[in-house]
Amino acid sequence: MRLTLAKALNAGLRRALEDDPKVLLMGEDIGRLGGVFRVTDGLQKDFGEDRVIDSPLAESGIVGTAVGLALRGYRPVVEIQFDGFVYPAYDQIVSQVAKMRYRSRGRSPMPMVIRIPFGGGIGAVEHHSESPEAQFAHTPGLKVVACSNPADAYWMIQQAIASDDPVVFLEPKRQYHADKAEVDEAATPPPLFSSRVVRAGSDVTVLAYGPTVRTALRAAEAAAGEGRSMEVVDLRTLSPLDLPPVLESVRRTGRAVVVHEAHVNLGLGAELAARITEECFFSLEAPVLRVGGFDTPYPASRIEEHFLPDLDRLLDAVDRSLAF
Amino acid sequence: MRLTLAKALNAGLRRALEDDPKVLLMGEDIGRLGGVFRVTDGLQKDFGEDRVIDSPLAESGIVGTAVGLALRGYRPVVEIQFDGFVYPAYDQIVSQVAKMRYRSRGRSPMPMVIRIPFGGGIGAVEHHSESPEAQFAHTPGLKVVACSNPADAYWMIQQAIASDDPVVFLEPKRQYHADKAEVDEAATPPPLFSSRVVRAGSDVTVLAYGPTVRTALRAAEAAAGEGRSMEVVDLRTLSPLDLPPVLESVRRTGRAVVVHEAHVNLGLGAELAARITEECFFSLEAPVLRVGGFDTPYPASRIEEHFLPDLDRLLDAVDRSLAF
Amino acid sequence: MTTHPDPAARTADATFGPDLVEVFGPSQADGGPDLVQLLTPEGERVHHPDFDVDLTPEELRGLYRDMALVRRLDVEATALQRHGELGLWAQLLGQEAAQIGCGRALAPQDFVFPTYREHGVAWCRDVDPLHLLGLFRGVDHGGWDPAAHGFGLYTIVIGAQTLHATGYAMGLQRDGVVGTGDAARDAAVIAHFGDGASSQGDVNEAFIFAASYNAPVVFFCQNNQWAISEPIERQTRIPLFQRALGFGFPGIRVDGNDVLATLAVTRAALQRAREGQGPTLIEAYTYRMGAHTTTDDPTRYRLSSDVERWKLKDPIARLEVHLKRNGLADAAFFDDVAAEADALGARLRAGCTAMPDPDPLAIFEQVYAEVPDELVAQRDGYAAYLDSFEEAGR
Amino acid sequence: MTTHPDPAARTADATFGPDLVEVFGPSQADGGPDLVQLLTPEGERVHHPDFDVDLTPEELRGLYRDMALVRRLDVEATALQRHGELGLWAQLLGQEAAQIGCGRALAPQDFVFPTYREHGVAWCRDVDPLHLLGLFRGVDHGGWDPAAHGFGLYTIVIGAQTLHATGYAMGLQRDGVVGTGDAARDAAVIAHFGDGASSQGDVNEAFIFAASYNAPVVFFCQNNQWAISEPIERQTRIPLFQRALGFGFPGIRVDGNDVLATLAVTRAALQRAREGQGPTLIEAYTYRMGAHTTTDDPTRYRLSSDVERWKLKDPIARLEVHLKRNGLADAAFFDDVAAEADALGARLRAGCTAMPDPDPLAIFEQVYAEVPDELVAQRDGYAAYLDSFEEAGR
Ligand SMILES: Cc1ncc(C[n+]2csc(CCOP(=O)(O)OP(=O)(O)O)c2C)c(N)n1
Ligand SMILES: Cc1ncc(C[n+]2csc(CCOP(=O)(O)OP(=O)(O)O)c2C)c(N)n1
Ligand SMILES: [Mg+2]
Ligand SMILES: [Mg+2]
Repeated sequence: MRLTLAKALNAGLRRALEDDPKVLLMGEDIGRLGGVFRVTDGLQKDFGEDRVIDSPLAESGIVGTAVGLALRGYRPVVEIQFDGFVYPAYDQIVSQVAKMRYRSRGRSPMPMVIRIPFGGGIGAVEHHSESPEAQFAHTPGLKVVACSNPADAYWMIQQAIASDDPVVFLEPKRQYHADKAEVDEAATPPPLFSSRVVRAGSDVTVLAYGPTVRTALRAAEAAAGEGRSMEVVDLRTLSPLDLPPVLESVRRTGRAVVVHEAHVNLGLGAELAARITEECFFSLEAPVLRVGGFDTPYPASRIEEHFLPDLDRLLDAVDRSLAF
Repeated sequence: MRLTLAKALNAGLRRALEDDPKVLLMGEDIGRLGGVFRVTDGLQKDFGEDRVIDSPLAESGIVGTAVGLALRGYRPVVEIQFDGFVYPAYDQIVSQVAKMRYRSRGRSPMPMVIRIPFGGGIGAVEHHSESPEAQFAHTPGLKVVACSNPADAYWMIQQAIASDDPVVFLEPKRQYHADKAEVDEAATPPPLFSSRVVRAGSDVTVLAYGPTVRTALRAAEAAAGEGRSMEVVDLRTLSPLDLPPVLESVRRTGRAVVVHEAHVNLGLGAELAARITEECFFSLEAPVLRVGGFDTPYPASRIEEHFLPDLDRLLDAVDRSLAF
Repeated sequence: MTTHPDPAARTADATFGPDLVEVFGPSQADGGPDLVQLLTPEGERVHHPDFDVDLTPEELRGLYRDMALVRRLDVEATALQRHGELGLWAQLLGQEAAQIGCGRALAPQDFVFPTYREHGVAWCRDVDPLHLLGLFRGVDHGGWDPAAHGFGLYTIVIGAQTLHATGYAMGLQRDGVVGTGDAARDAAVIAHFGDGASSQGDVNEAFIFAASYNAPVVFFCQNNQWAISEPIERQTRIPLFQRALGFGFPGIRVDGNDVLATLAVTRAALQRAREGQGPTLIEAYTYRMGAHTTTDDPTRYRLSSDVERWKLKDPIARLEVHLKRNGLADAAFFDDVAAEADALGARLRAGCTAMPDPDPLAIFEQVYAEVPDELVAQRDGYAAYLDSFEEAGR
Repeated sequence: MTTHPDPAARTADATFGPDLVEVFGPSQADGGPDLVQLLTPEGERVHHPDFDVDLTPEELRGLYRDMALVRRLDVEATALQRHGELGLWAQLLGQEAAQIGCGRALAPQDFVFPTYREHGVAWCRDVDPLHLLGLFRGVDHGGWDPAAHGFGLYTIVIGAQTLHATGYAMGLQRDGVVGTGDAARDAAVIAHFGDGASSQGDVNEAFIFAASYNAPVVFFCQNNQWAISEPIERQTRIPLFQRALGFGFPGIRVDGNDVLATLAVTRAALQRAREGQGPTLIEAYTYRMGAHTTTDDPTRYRLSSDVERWKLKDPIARLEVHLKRNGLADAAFFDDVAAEADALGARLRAGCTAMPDPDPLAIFEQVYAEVPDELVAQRDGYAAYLDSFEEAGR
């Protein structure tokens, strides 16, 4: 079936609800309305108010009660309406969700998925375009993944729900209703915590995830026209990182550029740069370069395209890397 | 005068309260009790309940009302009782405090200091030994500093209060009541957002801040005995970074090791490694190595010394760097 | 061996008092007996034992004009969004009386902390509506000067501003401008929030801090019955104004579609605050006639018959009837207001479409008071990068 | 030009009702008229119109024994801390009745979410006190199995557990074990928290969620008058149990130094919850006789005369008097309990000092169900590093 990313997530959630009666969805406006992005459209109607739960307007409350439900044996899938609204729940996420297994010596597992539509580029008002992934990836006990296309979305959401670890699940909101892609329900998906080379190349390795995968692929296309061969890796998993395919690629190309929407300072690119340099020190022809959101708050939407790393800024970095 | 770090902070806060009637202290138990670490001892008695404010037990409430007080022209200095309790206030800090100047186009400055006793090694129970600095350093609009000794503590707290930007002020709680040091009230302190070489050396540059400065100095002492010359930089400012002295040092030594208690993954060391590699690519003899808290939750205190980077683990990294 | 009490044992007469839903009524009860009302939906002036206002015909006309103009503002903005000139718009349709009644109760020295929907209050604080449009257009995060207007920036993270309001009110106390008896000096703060927001921790913490310090703040909740798609019952099972009870300060429910009652109640609550008597919670019982925002589709979750029912309580219509029936305004007045609204509409359309995009380098401005070198470098780097395109384009 | 209403104009008769502090009394009023009490400080059995318990002498002796033993546990732990065997200890001294009364009201299928001070409730849930010591010694974050005991891990971040409790209660609803009428099946949850915790957003959100879903959860607040150095007045100006009013569910104040009253009230509230009647807030009015924790110095912020006054209300003494005066227990019983306490003390001392430090590599265990390669590498690296010392040491 050909689906948009939002519809693919919807199908994946539906299948998870069907497969396991312990799976519950929770969040603001996810029931009757089907979520502000319609990702949960129709699910409350089909699975009832006890499994698709419209919550009071309080993110800490949502995540905190989800912790309790998980302790009772449920597998809550929480929707945070927009990235910027995850912070009221931050304490519950980093001090409770992330640590529950550890502190209980494994007796209290915390199988929870926290879905966050993330990233910018939709012309939204403040707090609707954030990229909070680094903060969660820095937190041991959490796993963090980002999908970039409908097929991955369909499988990854199911795999995240099936995971016995808490997973922060990032959805590139800008692509919810963008192009459809084929989703093969009979396929065997790759493991959740794996990265994937989505375009082979030989001159430079570009590491992307979520919304920037598409940017990277387009840049690679453009660069190919000018005789530069970019390999593109869709990281998919941000914590843990799946380094082997990354390192293998960088050892081959000798060059790496990381691209994400999050602020460059202490963004995922920092960790990737540090690790790649550590592991491939003698293979590197250039330092790992980073392209990302500037180290400023997210700006007003009329100039957000300047804030967001685009094809040109990525190619510029690729050029700088090649020129080293 | 010779003061402990806690007493130096107390003296610095006292002077700030004296110098500017708009300075207020807020927090849990900071008044009558003088704070659980006695950093604010005696200040409520001398400056009154209107300026040294015991608050209800709610961190978001404390920071959120401090925002309002700042909007009214006050300069609130907020105490978070322990690092692990800053997260309930996380939303107010990253979405409000950090962004207020930006979103108001400079009309609503946010001169606020958020004091956080941080780091481990005091044999405490859960949530009392965290190192949350990377999360704040990743947030544009905030500045983040860490003091490591009484004299710096005395001056840096006053400078942070005088700053028109919001400053997350990290205090190495393990050293509150450790050795006294001379604090010269007549001295001219270096600028707040500056790093400092605290021990000169030539073989490898060690970057430390807060509690690990002392570890680094001791390691340097030990290494000197074995003929290895370590240069130690006390970063002091974590956001912004003060890179020039760091880069100058690394260009000289060709090697850098970063040491902090925070988890290695996406800790400050990641950013430093990325930046140093970018700026000193051809001077580096080895990749920047990182020594830090492991990528696990903070463990039970009986084994915390294994979690915390100590002299041996630092020296081990120095050896690995030199062996590259 | 000792025996432990049987946990299943139960005392027949154990009672925790009556069911509070029976005592207070359900949250969504239509207004309820506690509703303060001074002007019925039919435009009839009624009296209330505790609250009243005594307004001149001119003042009444002024309130009508305010409401009519902000409704026009809202209609224009909605249209501008439909035409792609705004990224989004949060409509106030139906909430004009709540906002104008509240806004006109303010003294110049008071300070307002709005949500993202208080266009009517902004109006009363002389904030140019073009600034509101600018925000939703995406040219900035709010172009007005909060201090100059006594009106804070719009706050989108639900509830955060209620704490700011409480802190600001604590600042007023420290500045000695509460309870001095000098009407030109004593000041208070209004914190706006919605029915949905009442569930946020921050809002409840604001209640606690305000009560603890007896801060001069009025919590003004526009209960428009919906938090996007979630009805008020999801947030509370008893009327929302009763929430204040448990925090030890008064709560009151006013007909939010009645500009006179809202004015009377807000004025009194503000005065209480200015006099040093502490916080009050006002629940302005109203209805969101439009969608949550222009991206919302309320037909998915509510009945059009509900909307129809509320149309009969329209806040502007009832004042219009009152003015006409009592000969307080003539046709010329209504014509004037209509003309003024047309002029406003034209000004907004022209002003909005003419609004330039910000300079891309504005991204780097006002992040800090003292700008770090690293950020200067980022800015300069980007400026040079942009220049390189211009040069290439030549 | 239109005129706007004069903001300073004020209606003389505006009233927001009586001052709630006058209605409800101040927060710190000594117990107050609403206090449910069944056993006076003098050991006299009194009756209450709504709550009562009918216990056998054996059951009464059981409650005495529980309290005496947990007090001993507390004394031993405090001493062990002084001797450097524990990093910290949070004393329950004075709160024995609140905790035992509550703990003995629980059914096996109920679930408890404690703070860090519920040693008495842990006792009732058969959690080995050595596990509590282990936590404060720093060998782990809680060595018991929450599911096996129906007793969650201690929670230190204030208030967080009240949401977990509410969520767990929502799980009970989904499991169909609420309101079935089967006493062995219907279950409820208790959320513990302190007076200080009542100010946290999470606790208030828990009230909202519990009310909204009518979840079977009892919020059990031990108001011991202090949050470290901050008195109850800083958190609320009216009695804390009234907080529930505004959320639409019942609140009740019980004499937390009276084990019978606490048992009666908690039992009834749990039963309400099990039957599907929703949440209740219990304020157990008590006093923290000791320091906040062993690192605290209460002489800095409170009067010893207050402590002396509360000594007269000691929860154990009053039950002892009652038992003795009514011939419900003989000297042999008290001797037995004393001997049992001595044995407990000895066991705790021996057990605590014998507790080995964990394996350093435990740092890496149970971070994840599925351990990432990177973490395995960190672990292996550290293991090798440790081995290198051993080898060097050989
Ligand atoms: C913390 C947070 N969570 C979620 C949202 C998304 N959101 C925006 S408005 C809204 C509903 C608000 O309802 P209410 O408080 O009743 O105000 P109204 O919009 O009805 O005026 C939600 C959930 C947000 N802005 N902030
Ligand atoms: C979120 C958070 N903030 C601060 C603290 C530090 N702290 C520990 S106990 C305590 C006081 C708690 O008072 P109360 O709720 O009355 O419980 P009690 O200790 O009296 O039993 C504080 C402030 C904490 N543990 N968690
Ligand atoms: Mg609403
Ligand atoms: Mg207490």
